[in-house]
Amino acid sequence: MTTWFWIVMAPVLGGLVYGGERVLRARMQRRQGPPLLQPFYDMFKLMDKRTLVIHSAHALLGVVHFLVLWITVGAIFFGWNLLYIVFLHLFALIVLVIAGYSVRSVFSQIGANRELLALVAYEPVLLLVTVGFYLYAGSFYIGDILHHSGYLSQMPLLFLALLVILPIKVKKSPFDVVEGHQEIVGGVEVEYSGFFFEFLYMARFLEYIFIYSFVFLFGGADYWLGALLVIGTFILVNLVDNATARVRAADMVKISYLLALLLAGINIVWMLT
Amino acid sequence: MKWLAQFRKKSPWILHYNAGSCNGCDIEILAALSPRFDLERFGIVNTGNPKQTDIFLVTGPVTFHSRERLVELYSQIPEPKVVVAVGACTSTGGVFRGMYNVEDGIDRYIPVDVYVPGCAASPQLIIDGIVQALSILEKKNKAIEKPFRLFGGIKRIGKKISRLTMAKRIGEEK
Amino acid sequence: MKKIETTLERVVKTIEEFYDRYEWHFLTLNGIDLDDGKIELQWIFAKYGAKDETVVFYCITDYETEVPSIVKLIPSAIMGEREVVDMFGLTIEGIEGKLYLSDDSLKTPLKTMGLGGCEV
Amino acid sequence: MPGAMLLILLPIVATLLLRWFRSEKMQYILLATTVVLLSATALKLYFGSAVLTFHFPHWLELFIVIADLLLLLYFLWQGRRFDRRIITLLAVIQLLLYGWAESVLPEEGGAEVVVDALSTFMFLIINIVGGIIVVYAVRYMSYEEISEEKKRLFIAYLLLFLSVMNAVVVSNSLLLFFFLFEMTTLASYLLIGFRGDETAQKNALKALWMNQIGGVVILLGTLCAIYGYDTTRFDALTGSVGGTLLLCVSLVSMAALVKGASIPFDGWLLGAMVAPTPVSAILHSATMVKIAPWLILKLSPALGGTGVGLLLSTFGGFVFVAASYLALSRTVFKEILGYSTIALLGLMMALAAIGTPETSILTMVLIFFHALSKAMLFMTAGVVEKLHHLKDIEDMKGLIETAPKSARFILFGFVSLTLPPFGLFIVKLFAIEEVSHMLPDHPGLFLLLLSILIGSTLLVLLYFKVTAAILSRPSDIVGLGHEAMPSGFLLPLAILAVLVVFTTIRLAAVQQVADLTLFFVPIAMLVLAPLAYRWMDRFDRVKCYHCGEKESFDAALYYYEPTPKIRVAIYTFFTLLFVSVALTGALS
Amino acid sequence: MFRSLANAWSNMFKPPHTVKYPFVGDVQVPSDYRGLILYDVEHCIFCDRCEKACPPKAIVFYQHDDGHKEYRYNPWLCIYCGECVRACPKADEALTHSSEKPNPASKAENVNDEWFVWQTVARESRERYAEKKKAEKAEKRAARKGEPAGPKGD
Amino acid sequence: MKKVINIPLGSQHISLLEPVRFQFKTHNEKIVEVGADVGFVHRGIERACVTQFEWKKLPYVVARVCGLCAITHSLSFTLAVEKMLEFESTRRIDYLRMLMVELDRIHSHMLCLSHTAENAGFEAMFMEVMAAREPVMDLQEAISGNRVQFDYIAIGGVHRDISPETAKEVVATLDALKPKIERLLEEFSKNWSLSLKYRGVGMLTYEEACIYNTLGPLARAAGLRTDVRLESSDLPYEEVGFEVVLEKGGDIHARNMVRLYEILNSIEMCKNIVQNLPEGEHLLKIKGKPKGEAIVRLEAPRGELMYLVRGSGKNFLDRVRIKTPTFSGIPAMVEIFKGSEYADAPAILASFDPCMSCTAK
Repeated sequence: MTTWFWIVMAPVLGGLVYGGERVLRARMQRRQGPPLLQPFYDMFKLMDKRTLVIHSAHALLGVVHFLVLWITVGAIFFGWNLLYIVFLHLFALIVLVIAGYSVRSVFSQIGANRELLALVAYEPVLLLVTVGFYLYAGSFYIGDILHHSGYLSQMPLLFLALLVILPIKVKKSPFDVVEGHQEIVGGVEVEYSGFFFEFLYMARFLEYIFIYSFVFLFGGADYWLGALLVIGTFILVNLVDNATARVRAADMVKISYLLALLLAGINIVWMLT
Repeated sequence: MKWLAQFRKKSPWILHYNAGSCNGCDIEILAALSPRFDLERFGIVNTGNPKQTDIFLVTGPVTFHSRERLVELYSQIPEPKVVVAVGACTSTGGVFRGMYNVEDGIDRYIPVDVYVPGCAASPQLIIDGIVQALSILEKKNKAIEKPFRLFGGIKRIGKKISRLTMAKRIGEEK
Repeated sequence: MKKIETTLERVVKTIEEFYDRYEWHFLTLNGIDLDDGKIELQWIFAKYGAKDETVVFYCITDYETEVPSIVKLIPSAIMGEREVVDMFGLTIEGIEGKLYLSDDSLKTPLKTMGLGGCEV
Repeated sequence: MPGAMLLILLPIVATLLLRWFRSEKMQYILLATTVVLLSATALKLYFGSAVLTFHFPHWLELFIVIADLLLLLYFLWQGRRFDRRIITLLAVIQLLLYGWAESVLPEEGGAEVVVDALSTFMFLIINIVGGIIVVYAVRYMSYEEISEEKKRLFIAYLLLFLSVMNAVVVSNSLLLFFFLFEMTTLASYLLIGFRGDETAQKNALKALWMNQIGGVVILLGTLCAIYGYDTTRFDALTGSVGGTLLLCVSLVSMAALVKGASIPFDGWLLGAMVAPTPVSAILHSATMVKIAPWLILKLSPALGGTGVGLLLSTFGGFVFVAASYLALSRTVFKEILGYSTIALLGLMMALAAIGTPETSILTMVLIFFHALSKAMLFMTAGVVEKLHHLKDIEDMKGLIETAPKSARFILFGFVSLTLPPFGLFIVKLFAIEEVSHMLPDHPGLFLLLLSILIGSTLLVLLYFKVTAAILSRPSDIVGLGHEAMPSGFLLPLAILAVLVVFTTIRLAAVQQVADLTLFFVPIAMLVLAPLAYRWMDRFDRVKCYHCGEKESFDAALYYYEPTPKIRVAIYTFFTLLFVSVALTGALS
Repeated sequence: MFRSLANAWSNMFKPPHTVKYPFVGDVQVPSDYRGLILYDVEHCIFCDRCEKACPPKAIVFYQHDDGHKEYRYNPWLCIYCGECVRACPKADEALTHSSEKPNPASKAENVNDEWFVWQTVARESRERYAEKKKAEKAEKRAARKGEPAGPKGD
Repeated sequence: MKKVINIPLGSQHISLLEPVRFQFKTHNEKIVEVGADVGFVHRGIERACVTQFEWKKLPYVVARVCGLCAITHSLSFTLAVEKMLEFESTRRIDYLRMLMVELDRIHSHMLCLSHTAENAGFEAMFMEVMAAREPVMDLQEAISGNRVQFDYIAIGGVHRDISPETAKEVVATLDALKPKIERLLEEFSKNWSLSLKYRGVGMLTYEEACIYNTLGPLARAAGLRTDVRLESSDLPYEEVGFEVVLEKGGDIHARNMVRLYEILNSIEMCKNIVQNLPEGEHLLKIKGKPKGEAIVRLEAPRGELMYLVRGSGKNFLDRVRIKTPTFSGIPAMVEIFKGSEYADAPAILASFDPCMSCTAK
């Protein structure tokens, strides 16, 4: 029952994280920043806007994207197979990419393309992290993974690799090419408005939950360590966001492959020997 | 949904368009986003995308070149929307009034809700204007608002409302 | 400021002889309407790094004669030439106007304004 | 045994009968009967699941030897005729090697033909998918501007091809396999060169010499087997131990790499695109290239766990990545499909070469689903080419509006190749699971794991790039257009689509993993989304955002073109890797 | 990058630069901020110099028929250059450049069109008045000369 | 058959402050062709200057050509008129004018830097530079009474004198600004992500700079030694410690460096001006009406600004010709875009610091 409760609350939780991040980022830039509940104000406002649609399929795919992400997060809370969860997440993103491509808008299409590139950049690393968990815990199931501990000492490089790709997932500098506000005005989300944009907006909350739950897993059975890791990572990602510019999409893939994949690979080979 | 209307003023997202101003007001809008004035504390995000916009900040008397774009952007903003004319030349034409390539103020083309004075309008004035715009935003309903000129009409095709031709080209005006 | 008179036929050759891209830069092509249906065209140059060295080649012509273009010599002159075409309705070889004006705005706004207005 | 004989002979009979079936209707009746018979037999054999063996009588062996010699002489003649030294050279080498092999051929009792589970499985693909393609070819060829005679010849070729393929998958003797291998080479040579123009001829010759390399290595492998183990039988060979076994196996599996068009031999399969589309469809899905994974599977008992097996796995994995990457720079729809075939063949071979029962099953599932989806895609490509005259994906922009039916088939094809819960996706998933399961014991598989991870994301990138072009439309104010698709096209496609869905459901039922149900929810959402279209009418339709401009700007697709340097590096790397397969075999 | 990292970290514990305008106080305005132009009718001598000096014509005098003039000023047209104040012979008394902020106008105030209607009205009023004055003058002159008023008929 | 992607940038785009339309034709994201439309801000000021406004009002009108370099516009017009009137300015007037021009340069360069950082996706840097810029805006407000449109220059002097307290404040503020600029120098040259975005991007070589007659920071970043402060004797720049800043790179990074060093130089100059302010009147009476022709060149933040004024002793002038810095830079700009990535386009554009309202007038 509590699991169901948390699944229902997942967007709210993610919204709080997002709101907190906006406040934190503002503070790092010495601004006052928006209130903590700002994401929810935005959500309620978007519900009340007149909605403009390019075509039905485009709009509905955004909704499907959100729902699939929600299922993914739900599967995480239920402690299901991590590999399946990563692929389900891939599915959600592909739905978004198809949506982005399905309109004749240049920015949307470039955004969708960058989304695909980002997918290429982080997906192997994410899967390697999953494999790392498997090698250590002997199971892909989150429930089993959480019974062991000491991941951090066994897979430090995998954790670093996860840190490298984390900004891609939460759309933060230096890897926020997908959003690329100054270049492509938000990319995939550019043609969404009102009611349907809300789903994309909330999907972002779920992405936070998704990627930070990976960080949490590194704590293993020690939940406190996991929570500490999440908070530390959260602050670190925002610090890096405040200290770097956006790199190009090609550079992102290069960095991700040359650095994150290499780190992950070394760690896995090291675990094998 | 009366209850939801109160959130409009807590999260106004802005779109900024320069319809031929001298840059003065534009850099002041930028300054208003900077840490000193920090518009984000009102929940304001500079989306740069008309489809997710609530407040349309326009600067500049409308030059002939930018008329179509102004109306096009306006017609792409979903209702409820508020137009804020920032600066003297946007409100009334200012010093450019009567010059051959400008229209005197943007209210020749689109309905303006708030006129912000000043040349250039300082960030304080812009904030004042936005605060006034917020109270207007809260009261608006969701009926379609039309531009005054270059309005091509709204078609109903089947049950769908088509805004595809809402903004027209100059040549097609008749 | 040095003013040198030239004619339309000679102007390209004069500028070609005069212009050295490492020493001089082209400021702009300027037109001044003289009230009697004539126009004074000025090619304005300035020297890099030298004090107050400005050279103006000018010639007086009417609106109908085609003006030679110096874009081949100085690529950045294209803006000035387009502007003159736009503002005065001159013809310059190989140059299209449409820099600033829309289809329905005032045509050739700077032409014959000394006569109290311009052609619409 | 009569079942297998029927499968081999029926197409030949149908070919002969085709002479008298001049009208289209009659052809349909003949072909439909043949295909139904073939499929029924294949199904019966598949569910019969008894291993049958057959030993050739002497006259048949003699016949094969003569036919083989004639075949090689034909190649020699072709080489002389078109003045291609490499073809002549390879033909001569093969003649010499073949003569040598025949002269030292041991007398042995093993059966030349063995119909085992693998064969019956391959029958299923060859006859059902291949049969559907043959039926489809009738309609397709009616759009070609060639004589009726040639059209029938074309269909006859296809039927013969099926027959040869049916024979290949039951062959148990290396020399018989060599003969049939050369027969498929001949078939591909004739089919690619079918149009007879210059490019067709050039590409046909290219296919010829590349495939002949395969012939050479098979003969080398045969010699090696004869000298090492006194046998030419697959089952005897894979059952033996020690000695030069690995060299022999590695040489034969190199033939698989050639047939599977792995890089650096991708040129011939891509060159096959000049032929009429049914050729591509049949080459890529049901026949020809499927020899590659079949051969590796056949050899897998000997390969599993060895250095050569590991190397082949890694090779396959690398091909998976590299071919996906190379495909990203292509614009012609069929070429993109071709490269994705090469990539997936790489994956199949990689999985097959691991050699555990689990991976063998995965390979078979992969072969099956790939055949269905690829056949569907290629056939749709043919439809689009003939009905709408589009070959380039750039021109296919907005196909969903102009040709909704074809577009839906293409989309469904791509979805079945990438998304859960379809077979290919499940295979990738289980492959990752399986490989990571084996990783602690076989650390060498790490590279394969990495390749699967990267390659599958690259493939996703590829497919959705193409999907992009097809899906994009300005708005839905105007509904989709109507596309008149002849039933000669529609029916085969529909049957394939139904087969995909049916087998997917069956596969999911077999798997019995509760978490897999997760994947049905999203796909259900996608399928059910159109139900909400009516509800969407309440929302305003609006133009796309183009910085306030009124014109619509069309985005073209992205091409991730490797620089010439990288391209050369890739090909050199793979050539070296190819050679090193033999070296590893020799050294271990 | 690391300096920026450290900077961002330390910024978290520093007070923000933000001034909570318009809720709390005002952003500090130097005393000689060029704000609204204030007018005092008491001191005005109606010389019209400010009207002539104003580049965007934001000051207009309406001429009432009874002779007195009415000052009108449009802060939404004004460019706050201060040229009118400099032109004023009784600057700082009749016309002052205050540091007061102008206010945004709403739609109802109709600052654009109404003002220009008003401008034309004012211009016409002054033309009318000038004609009237002229006529009066002529009348007076005629009266002085003992001739009948009005334009000459012949 | 590879087709090009048509990407519009403008006239409305989040990375643009002012309307300008670039139409990029790209392969993937590599730009192969650029179309530019710069006429969005054309208001017709040149014509209004000779038909609508008398010459005395013109300093306010030409200031509205551009909000960022308003002071240089009104100053060069004023100088041209003063030349025609044969007006002799005092040193105090010159110094006060230079002070304001240099303060304007500081704030304009800082805006450009912040905008470049923003368009490179570095929001924190944008905020940091904007926060550091605010005190300069306050100084300008204290001196002239407005943050942006100063309307400070009068024909015959300046409208306001500077009070001793304000002078002290200028020194204090600029002293506080200097370490911030030095920190920016370090950050702009050492941050790896900015290097990826800036170094070798948007290249303009010395040769190209000469061919396209580029001016201002753009040319100086390419190693072309040109600065009107050096080339004109209208204002006594050599007295206040002016130095030409030169860089060799020609890329965005070099342009940023030029701007940063120029800010440092301007800070020095402003301090020198305020500390050595000569005594005298700040506004002198002028007589007569402008007659003849005068050309004035002045270094605006973006490069060389030229005014050509011709009058014939009437209330309305005969011709006011405004040649703005960006105007001559546009052909170079279009050329530089070719071959770079679309992802870099906003940053490159911002690094030009284009001023379209100047260009189109």
